[in-house]
Order: sequence, then structure tokens, then C-alpha cells
Amino acid sequence: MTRDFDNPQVEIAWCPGCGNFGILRALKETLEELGYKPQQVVLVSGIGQAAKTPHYLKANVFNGLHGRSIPVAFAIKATRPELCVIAESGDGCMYGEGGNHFLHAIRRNPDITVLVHNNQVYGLTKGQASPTSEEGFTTKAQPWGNLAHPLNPLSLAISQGASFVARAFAGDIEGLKGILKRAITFRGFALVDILQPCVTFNRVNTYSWYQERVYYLGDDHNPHDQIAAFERSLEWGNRIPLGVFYMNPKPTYEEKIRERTLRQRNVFDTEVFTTILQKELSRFL
Amino acid sequence: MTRDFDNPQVEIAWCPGCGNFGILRALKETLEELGYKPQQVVLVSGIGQAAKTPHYLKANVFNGLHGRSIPVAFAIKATRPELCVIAESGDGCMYGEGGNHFLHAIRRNPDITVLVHNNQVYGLTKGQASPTSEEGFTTKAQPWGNLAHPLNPLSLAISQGASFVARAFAGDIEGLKGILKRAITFRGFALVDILQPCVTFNRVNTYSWYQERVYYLGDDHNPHDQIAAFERSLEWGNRIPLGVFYMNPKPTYEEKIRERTLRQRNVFDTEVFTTILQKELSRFL
Amino acid sequence: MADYSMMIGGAAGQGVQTVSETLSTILTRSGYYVFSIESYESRIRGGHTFTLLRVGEKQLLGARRSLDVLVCLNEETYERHIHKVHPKGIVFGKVKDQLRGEDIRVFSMDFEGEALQLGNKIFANMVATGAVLAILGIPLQKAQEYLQEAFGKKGTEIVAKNEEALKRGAEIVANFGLEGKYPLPPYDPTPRYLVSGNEALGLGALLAGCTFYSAYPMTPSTGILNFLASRAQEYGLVIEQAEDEIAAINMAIGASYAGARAMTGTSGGGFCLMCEGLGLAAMTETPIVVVDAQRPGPSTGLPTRTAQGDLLFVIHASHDEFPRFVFAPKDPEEAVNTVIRAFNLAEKYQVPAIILSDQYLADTKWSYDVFSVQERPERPLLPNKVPKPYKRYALFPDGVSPRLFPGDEHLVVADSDEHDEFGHLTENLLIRKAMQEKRMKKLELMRQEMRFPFFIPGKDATLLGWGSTWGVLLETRRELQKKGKEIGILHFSDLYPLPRGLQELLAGLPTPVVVEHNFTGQLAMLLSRETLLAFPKRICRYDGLPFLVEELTEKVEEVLST
Amino acid sequence: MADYSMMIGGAAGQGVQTVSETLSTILTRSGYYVFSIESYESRIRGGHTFTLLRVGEKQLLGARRSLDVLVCLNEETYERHIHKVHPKGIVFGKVKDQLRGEDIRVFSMDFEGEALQLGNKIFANMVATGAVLAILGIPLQKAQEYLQEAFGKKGTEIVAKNEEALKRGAEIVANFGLEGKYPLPPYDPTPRYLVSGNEALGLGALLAGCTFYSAYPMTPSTGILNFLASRAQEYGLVIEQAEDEIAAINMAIGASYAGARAMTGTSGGGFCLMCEGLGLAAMTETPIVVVDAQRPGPSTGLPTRTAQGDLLFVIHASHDEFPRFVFAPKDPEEAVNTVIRAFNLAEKYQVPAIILSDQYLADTKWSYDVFSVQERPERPLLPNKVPKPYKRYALFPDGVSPRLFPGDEHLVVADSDEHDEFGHLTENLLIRKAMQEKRMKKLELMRQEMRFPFFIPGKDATLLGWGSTWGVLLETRRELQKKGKEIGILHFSDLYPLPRGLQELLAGLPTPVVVEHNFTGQLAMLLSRETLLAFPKRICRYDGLPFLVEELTEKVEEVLST
Ligand SMILES: Cc1ncc(C[n+]2csc(CCOP(=O)(O)OP(=O)(O)O)c2C)c(N)n1
Ligand SMILES: Cc1ncc(C[n+]2csc(CCOP(=O)(O)OP(=O)(O)O)c2C)c(N)n1
Ligand code: SF4
Ligand code: SF4
Ligand SMILES: [Mg+2]
Ligand SMILES: [Mg+2]
Repeated sequence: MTRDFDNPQVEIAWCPGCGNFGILRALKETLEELGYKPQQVVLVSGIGQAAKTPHYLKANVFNGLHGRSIPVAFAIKATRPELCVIAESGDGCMYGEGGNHFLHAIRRNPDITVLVHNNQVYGLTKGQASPTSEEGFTTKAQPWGNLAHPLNPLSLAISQGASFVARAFAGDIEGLKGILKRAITFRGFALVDILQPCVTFNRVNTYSWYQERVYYLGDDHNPHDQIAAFERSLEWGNRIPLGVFYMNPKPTYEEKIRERTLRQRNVFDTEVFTTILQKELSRFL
Repeated sequence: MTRDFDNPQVEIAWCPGCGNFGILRALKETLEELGYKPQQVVLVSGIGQAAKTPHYLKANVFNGLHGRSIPVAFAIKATRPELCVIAESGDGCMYGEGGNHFLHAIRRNPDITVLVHNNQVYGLTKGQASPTSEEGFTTKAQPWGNLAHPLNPLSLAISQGASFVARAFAGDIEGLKGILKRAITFRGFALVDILQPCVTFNRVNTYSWYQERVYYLGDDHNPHDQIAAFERSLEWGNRIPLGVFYMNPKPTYEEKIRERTLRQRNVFDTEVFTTILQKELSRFL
Repeated sequence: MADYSMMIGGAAGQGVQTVSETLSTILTRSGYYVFSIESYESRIRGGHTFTLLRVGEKQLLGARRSLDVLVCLNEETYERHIHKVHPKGIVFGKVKDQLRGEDIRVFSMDFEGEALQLGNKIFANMVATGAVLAILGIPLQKAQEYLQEAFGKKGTEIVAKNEEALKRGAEIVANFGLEGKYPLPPYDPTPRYLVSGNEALGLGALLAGCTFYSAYPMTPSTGILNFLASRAQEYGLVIEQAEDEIAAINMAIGASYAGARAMTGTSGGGFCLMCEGLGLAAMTETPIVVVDAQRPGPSTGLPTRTAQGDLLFVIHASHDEFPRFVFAPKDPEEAVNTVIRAFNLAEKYQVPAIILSDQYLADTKWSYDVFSVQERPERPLLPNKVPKPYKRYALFPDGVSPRLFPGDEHLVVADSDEHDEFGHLTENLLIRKAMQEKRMKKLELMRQEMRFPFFIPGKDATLLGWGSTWGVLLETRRELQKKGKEIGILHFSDLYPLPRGLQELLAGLPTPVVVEHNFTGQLAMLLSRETLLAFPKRICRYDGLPFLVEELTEKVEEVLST
Repeated sequence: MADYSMMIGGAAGQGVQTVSETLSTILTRSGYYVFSIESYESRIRGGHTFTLLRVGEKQLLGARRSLDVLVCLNEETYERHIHKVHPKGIVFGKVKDQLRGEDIRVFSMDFEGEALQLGNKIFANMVATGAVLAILGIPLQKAQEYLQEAFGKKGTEIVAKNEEALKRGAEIVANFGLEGKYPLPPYDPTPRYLVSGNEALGLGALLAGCTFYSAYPMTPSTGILNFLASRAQEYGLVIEQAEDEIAAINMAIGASYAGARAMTGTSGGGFCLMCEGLGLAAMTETPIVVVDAQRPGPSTGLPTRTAQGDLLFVIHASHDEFPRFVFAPKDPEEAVNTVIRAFNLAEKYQVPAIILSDQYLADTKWSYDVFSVQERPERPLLPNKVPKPYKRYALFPDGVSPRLFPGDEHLVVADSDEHDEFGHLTENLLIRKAMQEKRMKKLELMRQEMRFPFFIPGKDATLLGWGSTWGVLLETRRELQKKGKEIGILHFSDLYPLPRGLQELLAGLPTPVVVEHNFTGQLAMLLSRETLLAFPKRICRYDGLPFLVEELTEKVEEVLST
């Protein structure tokens, strides 16, 4: 039983049976088991069903704009590198509206964890196709079936040399926890794309649909081999691999600026202020 | 000598020696040699030095917002599939501000050509790091050197199964033309990332820097093999491959909606209007 | 005269909207007028959701707070709304105490239990529907027709079960002796239309000849996307769900440049992201129509509630200055006409047109005897013969240049930078000056197209409003009339540019009271700037709910007494 | 009293800015006042670019059109500007005809030829610089010091060559007999500061304790990014070039939430993209400072020109309503102070603060005897002891709740949705109402922080302006004083919310004339709405160039005579 991260005050607004419950539980237990205190954790989200998650546990929360969790998380981490910063949102939020931030965050390699509740649908807005919806997926907004090819977030992240790339399944909480632990403790940008059944709007990718297909990458997979990781990331259909696809440890953004930021001065101190003012003004002489 | 696409009225505002001149020439000659008339071509661009290109030849032009050429080009093509639609802009425009559109356009597979003048720098705004700038690249905005890992546009496009992915070099006009021809005639989303020396702001990736490194993919490369294409796309350093990395022909967006759009009705005709009005109103009874 | 207010409440997922949808349709088809507003939360299951459904013999323009019938699909509904039931009202469903007050009659009905007996609790909503119909004394025949239509493709068994549920509901009501307790007059065979704002905005686009709609889903605008998507195959529309709102508006602009009539729709947060595109449409003089379906903010705010907080924002949105149209239709009927007009005017002046909707307009269903679509789509004729090379931005005296589409004889050049007459970018500041004047001078011509506000004089006071509040203003006026007050109304649907001549009109109004769904009174500010008059009396509601007739009536009385 | 106007013009890439930079610095260090404005195009090489450099014995607040010296690095400069040279003026460089009019003296000087003799045409700009210095009779000593500073790290040879070039320019001037033709009084040893608007905005941020700046490059705001980047290593600032403006503002908000003082800067098009983020800052009550460096639009418009077209946009930007501050500093000195003040006030009220700059303010260099930074960074004390669980949005009477940062004892919860006192999202509409009232009530307190406009009475008329036009208004006033007119000035740096008491002041002003760099007169509109007064007399410039003293003087005379 988790304790610290439970937040009984807030009523959970998800549909009964939603895959999000499993993710919430796994996340709470993971943080607890990793020994974090809620005070050390900041959960940053966008807007959507998944994006409500941070409210449902005890932690610092920044529930921002649809699509914009990553830049907020990046800046929090850059400002307070001692905090554990997790950006968490839905597939529409992270890969649709927020696609550009996702792409460029990989390049910066901040030490944040990005959890995507990938239900392959826009849940909160009642079931439109999301970037990861299957081709042909029909909805009220796409009665003719989704015309676009689904985005492959793992391939994308691996293609840009992201430092940690994994996939998990909300239906296997222990497996998910294992992956979350590795992602959160990994130093650098860590993506966990979590397959999450939406029992209300996604009648294609259901629990059983996933269950029939998912399997864990075995020891034969070398997560340090970018090509192999890429190849495995393309696997989607009758068999869907879970696990850590790729690891590419490298200096984080915060490490790169650490030395610099040590030079911060307290300008709220009058003396410091005056010194800097004098020095700076003299440069304009 | 090209003729039809020359536009002598407009003064070219690029720096002497800029790699853009080669791209402009190659594009004009390619269009001419492919037998297009300027009237059949729409050039869509964003903002930046590269984005000025459409003004320098004779064609239909939509020079829109920084980063937003692709959605405009997509819609023009969807509306007028008989036109040859080319989106053309700089690396900052296409991969920075416009990164999300780039990503999602691949998924839709419209039959447009995307030409990126990749000078690995923000030219028009005077030399900041762009998404493709090398790590450590120093500028006035990054005096400590670019901290981010450069984006690899080819790997990205290949990772999402883009239908046509190529790289060319502005310093080899004939080679560039060859690739442009294939890209423009290819049915589907076609990316050509064009290495373009910026003689003013990029003192790292100069003509000679590129010249020393570039080579063309040979016959041994199978552009239908996604893994092989991906592997080659990661090559960047002492040797930089040019050519068509990947081809993945599939139905285009316009093909998918063609049948539907044939059903368009002329509501400006009073009779048609009245018929539709009656029919629709009866649905609200 | 029969005029009943009913509320059906429950948790999201319990089928409140199905009850409302079914009842509204059946009642309209049975010859009565319906006015139904939807109240829901930003979640898919659970929470609290309700429909406020008014039915009567005359056209209804607003909802009332005081309830004749309260249908509780869950106990929370009872707790939250029991105090709104007026004396002699009827409450049934999941109720808490059987007796409440002296007159209110409370009946416990186990919809779900009854439904389970039919095999599935999903039929609970039809049990409730049947009960309501029985209370109103409506024969079940129309309802059966409707069930066939609505569930036919799910198979005869489903239809039959639903019918049974309906009957069961009616039976229980009969057993309680409530049948026909709120009787409606006999069936009136006039066909009657039942239309919501979102449907109307979509229908307007369809009738305007809009063939390209790009949008990113956002409550409360998504209904427009759904409507147009439902018609796309039939009429050959290109409907594209964009990756974000920036793409959505840029797509619409591209399509318009290429020759289509193009529209996009969103809510405030998405409109924020479209500001830059709005300026692009203005600079390239590419007509587009943008619907902003308002909801309370700032920021994500209350996604499923209503507001009128974006008026001044959309009038000034995007940097620097350019002309645009801003409309706020007063009801679904006007919404259809407004969209057609917006397209015509946007194209005539080659400017963007913005339509302000809101959650209240979007989701509310109105019924009409005559649903009059007077506007006709009109495209400015393409200029017959233009000199070569074609000057897309030729400096014509009225600021409107000949607009051609690419792909024909002439080359069409458009640029977001300042440009010369050909459309090529320029740094010539004399041309800049001429171009800014060209664009801005259209504003005066546009002003002449704008219609005067809807005006009913009234000696005791005048209610000023805009957009979706029109109906409730009218109902409030009637209410106050009963109390002997002569209240006038001045209601704006055409908001920017404002027509000339308002100063004279407004200066003479007895006691203007501005009524808005926002905090600061944005219409008042706009009118002050335009007329230099003060509007100190304001009724502002900003909790996300729409004005209801009695509440607004009370507020007006309050304001007038101070 | 010595007061000369000089123009150095050429193609981009010819070094106009180097000449201007060098001259401005040397002249300031030599004890004179400089005022220099930059005019350039959106390209890197070619086209036409110039600096308008005024030098004198007294502080200068604006540029003049009439030129004493015109330095032509290319012939185009001559053609474009020769008519601005006043009788008895001097023209030299690449000129077209040797004689022009009776008095203007035109001297052909081959800067590039001279430079080539020194080994590289790059030195042409120093030849020109030397020539100007000689005309002003400035000894070359300060210039040599400066060359050492500026080119020292490129090696002694480069310094020597530049020195030679300088001398060569002076020599040629001497040969023409022009040395000391426009003499300046003897060297005044007072140290004097030379500061541009962008430098000032950056310096202000540094002094305000801003440690996080995220931006996407955009003219004319990029100078702020460059300034702060140049100080980042020294002071430990986090400076991040974002992938787009949306990321930029969201990063700033994230940093502020986490405890930093954070700022972002952009121009109108980028501000469009930030609208949604602005609302996020408002809803989460996260203070940030946003600089909008205005340029002419709509859309991409004229990237390198000036405008004041965004005032009403930024006041209303983002959907629904929330309080914000809007400032427009009048000069670089005020800019430094404004940024500090903006941070203090943004934090005090937990709201976003917007600073309107423009290309004119951004790029123009002003000189000062005393550069007075009176504002001090002040952070509201973190509340000492707050009850647990911590209510980030506790409903305190003034609307300002105790703000803590994450990572300490308490959990900090922020939400873009409407939320309860803890920050958790809510659908409770009573709480919604209370929260909207909480946020909006800050506006009145904020109003009390706003400073009254700078006011000089004048019986003949009053010029009303805002932001960067302050200096030129003052200069124009002096000009008209010489002509016997008593012109007053009312200049606004604090624009939103407007302070109380304006109505009384404005109602009594003799002949108000509103002066703005936009088409419609946005300050006038804002004041009309606030005071219900009309401001029919307006001078609006919207071609992208700033007002120059003589031009504005003429315009004022013209307006007053009608
Ligand atoms: C700028 C903006 N556009 C659109 C929306 C509306 N919106 C809210 S949630 C959502 C999609 C949610 O999908 P996803 O991110 O996959 O989350 P899920 O609900 O499926 O968990 C959208 C489009 C918004 N809030 N803001
Ligand atoms: C919304 C917006 N942000 C920023 C800018 C400023 N801007 C103009 S061009 C440019 C970068 C150009 O770089 P790139 O796209 O690589 O083109 P290049 O000039 O290098 O060819 C930027 C940031 C803009 N015009 N609009
Ligand atoms: S709609 Fe789907 S994602 Fe949202 S709570 Fe329900 S089941 Fe979960
Ligand atoms: S700045 Fe660079 S990209 Fe731009 S024109 Fe000059 S050389 Fe070309
Ligand atoms: Mg989803
Ligand atoms: Mg570039």
C-alpha cells in the first residue's frame, strides 16, 4: 500500500475501468519505492484525461496548457535541478499540440521523465483521432476513418538519439513500475510511452487487444544499439514490444549549465546590487 | 539558360556567395526541364533568407509566416491537386518554429515537395544557432556554444516512414537538380534537405567543409529499405552522404480524398442552394 | 398557456444527453416548442450533468430556473436541484426523502432497476424519457418512430427494448396518477425545426459554400467539426483535423488562397494560437472565417461552460492594425445566416471575419416554425481581364484589389511581409504607407455593411446585450412587462466595426443596463469608446452559467432600484 | 550651441553600423552627447541602411531630419538623402555630382579605394569614421583607445591598420580644408553613458534579479537576448533559445513557478503565439515579464522598422479577462527602471507584466550624464508560516495569496483550469466565481501602483504620446517654443491599468493632439474609453520610420492650424 503519494481529497474524474488508474497506481508506488517524498517531486502536465493525473497524487503540480508540459518541465528542472521533474500527459497533448516541444526537448537532454498516456485517441474531447490512432480509426470527426499514418513516438525519439526510450502497458502494473523506475532514475531525457486503454472512446485498442499483442523485449535486445532499437521500435501489429528500447547516456542540460549557474548573485542584497550596477554602468561609458 | 522561371524584376537580397543562389538556379532549371509553366507551380515559404526564394523566380507565391509553410502548402494541394506545390524554407523555419507541422505532414502524405535550405544557422536574424547547428556552435545568443544536439531531419523523416527522403548540396547544382527532379515528380510527401553554406554567419559549415565531406549514396544503397536508410541517415561527420535515402510510395492525401471531393456542389447556383437547404433543414425536423 | 421547465440530471455516462435529445426531438415533432440547454463537466463519466428542458406552446427564447419537473438519474441531482422545484412541482427518480415541503411531490422511481429487468441498465434513460412523456400526456407513437430512427441500425431487439422501457416509464407514472399532470395542448402538425448553435454554424458553412474546414478539437467548438465531418462525404468537403490551431488557421488560409471558401473553429485558447494567422490573412488579404466559441478563462478555465469574455480580444487580436469583421449571432437561426454573410463579406473585402459563439449558443437547442435562411452565398466575380503582370494588390481607390486564384493565366503572389502591388516583398516605405492605407480604408466601407443593433424601445430602461443572450433578454423583458415595467432592448449581433449612428441612439436611451457574460463589461467599454457615453449599470455573470430568465429579471429589478 | 546631425549611409555589409558604433562611442567619450538611430532592412548584405547620428553639447532626445553632414558609403545614399542636407551642409563619400545647389559642399572621397591601399576594403568604414571625426575637430586619441579595445583581440596589425585608416580619413578631410568645420566645444571630462533600448532592457532584467530568459530570435527584440547571453556566464543566468515563442513563454512560466525571476522577449508575431501562455501565467498567478518589441505589421510586415501598433492588443491579449501590467518606457534609462519595477510589481500581484518596446527604442542609443537606476529589486517575502495543507490560492481579501515555491515543506499546486484554493481543478461554479473575483480585484490595487503620465503644461496645445516618442515630443516642444508656441506634453509610460484621475486632467487640457506610431490612434482610443473624452486631433505615422523633430514640428503646426 502506498501512503505518501495518496491524495484522497481529490475525486478522480476518469471513467471506471480506464487505463489511467493503473498508471496512477504504478506512478505512486514507484515514487514511494524510489524513496521520494512528495515535496521533491514536480508533476507537470498539459490538458486531457491523462493530464489530470498530477491532481490525483500528492506532489507539487503544474497542470499547464494543452501541449505545453515539456517546456514548463524543462524550465523547472533548469531552475531547480534538485527536484524530480516528470512531464505527464496524453498522446494528443505530447505528440499532437506539443509535438514540437517533444522533438526539441530530446535535443536539449534535460533530466526529466516524460510519461505519455497513449490511448491512441483524444479522450477528454470525446474521441477524435490522435496522432497515434490507427489508420482507418473512425470517429465523429473522422467518420471516413483516420487518413493519416500513426506517429511512432519511439522511432522518433530513437531517431534523434534520445537518451532513454521505453514503452510500457497500463495493463501490467508491475512491468510498468519496473520501467518507470528505470526511467525516473535515468539521468537525462527519458520517454515512457504507456499503452493505455480508453474504455470509452477507443474500441479498437482495448485491454484485450493490447494483451494479446504485447511482450517484453528480451535480453537479446541491446538497448545501446541505436539501429537495433530503431528496428524494434518499428514492430507494431500482431506483436508489440514493451520495455527499454534505447539508452544513450550523455551529459544533461543541467550538467552543462551547472558550473555557470553557480555564479548566480543575490541582487536583492543592496551591496551586491550596487556592485553589479556600478560594474555594468561602467561598461556603457 | 532558363527562361520561363526567371524573374528579373525583383532584386535578390542575399549576400554575394550565398548557397541560396545555387538552390535558386537549380530549382528554376529543374522546373523548366520538367516542363512546368510558372502558372502550374505554387511556391510556399515561411520567413528567413531561404524563405525569400519564391520571390526570385516566376511562379505563384505564398510567402507566409515563419514556420508555417507546410500547412499552407498542404491546404493548397488539397484544394487544387492539379498544381505543383512546393514548400521551401530554412532549417529554422521548417525544423524549429515549424517542427510540428513537418512531423505531422509526413503522416498525412500530401503530394508536396519540401525543400529545406539547411545552412545550420538562423541567417536572417543574424546568426543564432538553428535546430541543425552543431553542438558547440558559438553565436551572439550562444556565446558558450550551442548546448543542444543537432536535429537530424533525415532520420526523423525516415523514422516516420516518410514517402521520399533525400539530401542534396547547394554546391553541386547538377546533383541537386537530379534530386529535385526526383523529389518533385515523386507522388507523395518528398523532403529534400539541402546543405546550404551561409557565407556570413556560418563559419563552420562552409563550402569547403561540405565539399570535403559530401558523397553520393551508391547503387549499393537500397532506398526501399527503411533500416538501411535510417542507418545511412545517421552518418554525419567526416563523410556526409547525399542522394535519395528512402522511398516509401503509398497513397497520397489527395488520392484518399479524391473521390469524396468530386461530390462538391456549386451552392452559388440558386437551385443547388435551395435543394441543399431543403434537404438539410428537413434533417432538423 | 402551457410552458413547463424540466430538468434531467445525473452523472456523465448515465445518459442525460440521450434523454434530452430524445425528449427534445419527440416534443418538437409532437408540435411543441422546445428550448434545451446543456450543462456538463469536463469529464466523460461521473460528476454532474444536466439538461434544462423547457417545452411550451409558443416559441421559447430562454431557460427558466424554476422547475416543474425534476428527473433525478442519481441522488446528487436531487440534492443539488430540489430547491429549484417550484411549489406543486414533481420530482422523481433517485430521490432522498419522499416528502419535501408541502406541495412538491416526490416520487421514488428506480430507473436502473426497471431497466435491469429489461436486461440492461442502459435502458434506464428510456424509462425516464417515457415517464416524462407520460407526465406531459404525450402519446408514445412519435417516440416509437424516433426510436426506430435512432436505434434501427442497432437491430430490432434494441428498438423493442427501448420501446418497452419507454412504456414502462409511462406506466409507472400512470400508477402514480401523474399522467397528463402537465398537459400540453393537442398535437400541432406544423413541422418544427430543432437546431443547436453548433449545428447552425456548421450548416451555415455548408450553405455558404465552405468546402474546407480545418480545426483542432476544442470544446465548445467541436460540434462544428463533427457536423461538417458528418456532411463531408455527401458534399465533398475537405475536413482536416490539424495537429494544432496554428496549422488549422494556416491551412484555412492556404485553402482560401487556392480558391476555396475556408473556415476554422476553436475556443479562446486555440484562438490565442491563431492570432498570428489572423494577421497573415489580413496582410495577404486572404478571406477566412474563424469561429471562436467562447468559454470561461483565463487559460483552460472551465472548458464546458459559457462566457462572453473574448470580445475585445478578438477585435484587437494580432499585432498592429487591420480591418476585420466580428459577428456574434443571437441564436441558431441567425447563426446560419451570419456564417453565410461572414463568408460573403470576408470575400468582398478580402479580410478575416470572426464569429463569436459560446458554449450556451453552441449546445443549446432552439425550435422554430420557420427557420429562415435569407442570406445567399455570393462570390465577388473574378475580374474578367486584368493587365499582365497581374497586380494582386493593385492600389484601387476603395482598397479592394482584384483577387485571382493560382493555376490560371496569371501568377498570384502573396506575402506576409509588407509588399508592393504585385505582392513582392518591399522595403519601400512609401509603398508601405500606401499599402497600410489601402488596407485600413476598407474599414469604413465595412462599417457601412454592418447592421444596426436589434432595438425595442422601452421607457423604463434598456437592456444592452450581444450575441447569445438575445433570447433571455427578450424573455426577461416579457417577464418585467408582466410586472408593469416597460423595458427596451438593444442587442448587438454585428460588433465590429460598429455601424455609424449609435451615439445618437444610445444618448437617448432611458437607463441603459449592459448585460454580459463577463466580468468587466466589454460591450460597455466598446460602446464607451465609440460613443463617449458611460454605461455604469451593468449585470455581469462570469461563473460559467448562462442567465436564466428569473435570475436576470431579479438582477434587472435590483439594478433599476439602485 | 553645437548640435550637428549626421547621416552615414550605405549598403548592408558595408559597415555603416561599425561607423555609427565607433563614432557614437568616441564622441560620447570625448564628452559630447550623442543620439543615434539605426535604419536598416531585413537583409544581411546590400540594400540600404543608415545611421542618423546627432551630436551636441546638451542632452539630445530625438533625431533631426536636416543634415549637416552626409557620409555616403555608396551612391544610393547620396541619391536618397542629398535633399535632406541643409544649405551649408557637407556631403562626402561616393557622390554623384560635385556641386549641388549653391551652398551644399560635396566632396568625392573613395573610402574603399583608400582602404584597399591599406590592404583591405574592410577598412573603408574607418576611413569614413576618421573623416567625420576630423570635420568635428576631434583629436584621434580617444579613437585610438577605442580601436585597441574593439580590435585588440584581433591582433596589433588589425588595430594598426584601423588606426591608419582613421588617420587617412582625417587627412583627406584636412586636405579638403574641412577640418573642424563643425567644431565641438572643448573636451568635457564628465563620464557619459551611451545606452540603447535593448541593452537597457537586458540590463534591467539583470539588475532585477532575472535569472531565466527564454526567447526565440525576433527582430527587434533579439538585442535583449544577445545582451543577456553576453552576461550569462558572468552572472550565472539561464538563457535558453526556445524552439518557438510558445515554448519561450511556457519556459519562463515554469522557471517562475520554480522560483526564478523569468522573462521572455519577442516582437508582435511572436507575442501572438504567446497569448495563450499569457493567460496561463494569469490563471496560475505566476509572475512573468514579457517584452514586446513592436514593429510594423500586420503579420511579418516590416521586420526592421518601428511602430506602436500593439497597445490595445497586449491590453486585451488572451481570452477572457485577467489583470496585467503594461508599461512602455520612454527611453533607455527609464527602460532599466521599468524592467525592475515590472518584476517587482508582477511578483507583488502575481500577474504578468508586459513591456512595450519598439524598434526605435530598441536600437537607438542615448547618452546620459547621469544614468539613474532608482528602482531596486524587491521580492515579496515568502510567507513565514502557512497552515498545512498549503492553499496556493487562499482567498485573501486583496486577492493576493501567499506564494511558495516547490521543493520546500509545502506542496505547490498550480492549474490552468479553474481551481480551488489548493490549486486543484474544480467544477464548482461558486468557487469559480470567487476565484475570478479574487483575480480581478487585484486590478484596482494595481491601478494604484501606476504612475501619472509625465506632464508639462502648455497653453497652446498638449501633445499626448506614449513610450518611445517621449524624447521627440520634448524636442518638438522646444522647437515650437522657439516659434513662440507654448506646447504642453502629456506622456504615458504606465499604460495599463491607467491611473485614476486622468479624466480631470485631460478634460482641462488645451487642444490635445495625440501622437502615435500607428494608424488608428490607440492611446486616443484607450483614453476615450477611460475618460469619455474625444481626441479628434491625431498625428499618426505608420510607415515604419520614427518621427523626426522637424517633421513632427511641421505636423503639429499643421494640425493646430486646422
Ligand atoms: C490549445 C488547446 N487546444 C485544444 C484543447 C482541447 N483539448 C483538451 S484535451 C484535448 C485532447 C486530449 O487528448 P490527449 O492529450 O490524448 O489526452 P486524453 O484525454 O486522451 O488522455 C484537447 C484537444 C485545449 N485545451 N487547448
Ligand atoms: C513568429 C516569428 N518568430 C520569429 C521570427 C523571426 N525570424 C525571422 S527569420 C528567422 C530565422 C531564420 O532562420 P532559417 O529559417 O534557418 O532561415 P535562414 O535565414 O537561415 O535562411 C527568425 C527567427 C518571425 N519572423 N516570426
Ligand atoms: S474517456 Fe477514455 S481516457 Fe478518458 S477517462 Fe474515460 S476511459 Fe479514460
Ligand atoms: S546571411 Fe547567410 S543565408 Fe542569408 S543571404 Fe547571407 S549568406 Fe545567405
Ligand atoms: Mg489520448
Ligand atoms: Mg537557416
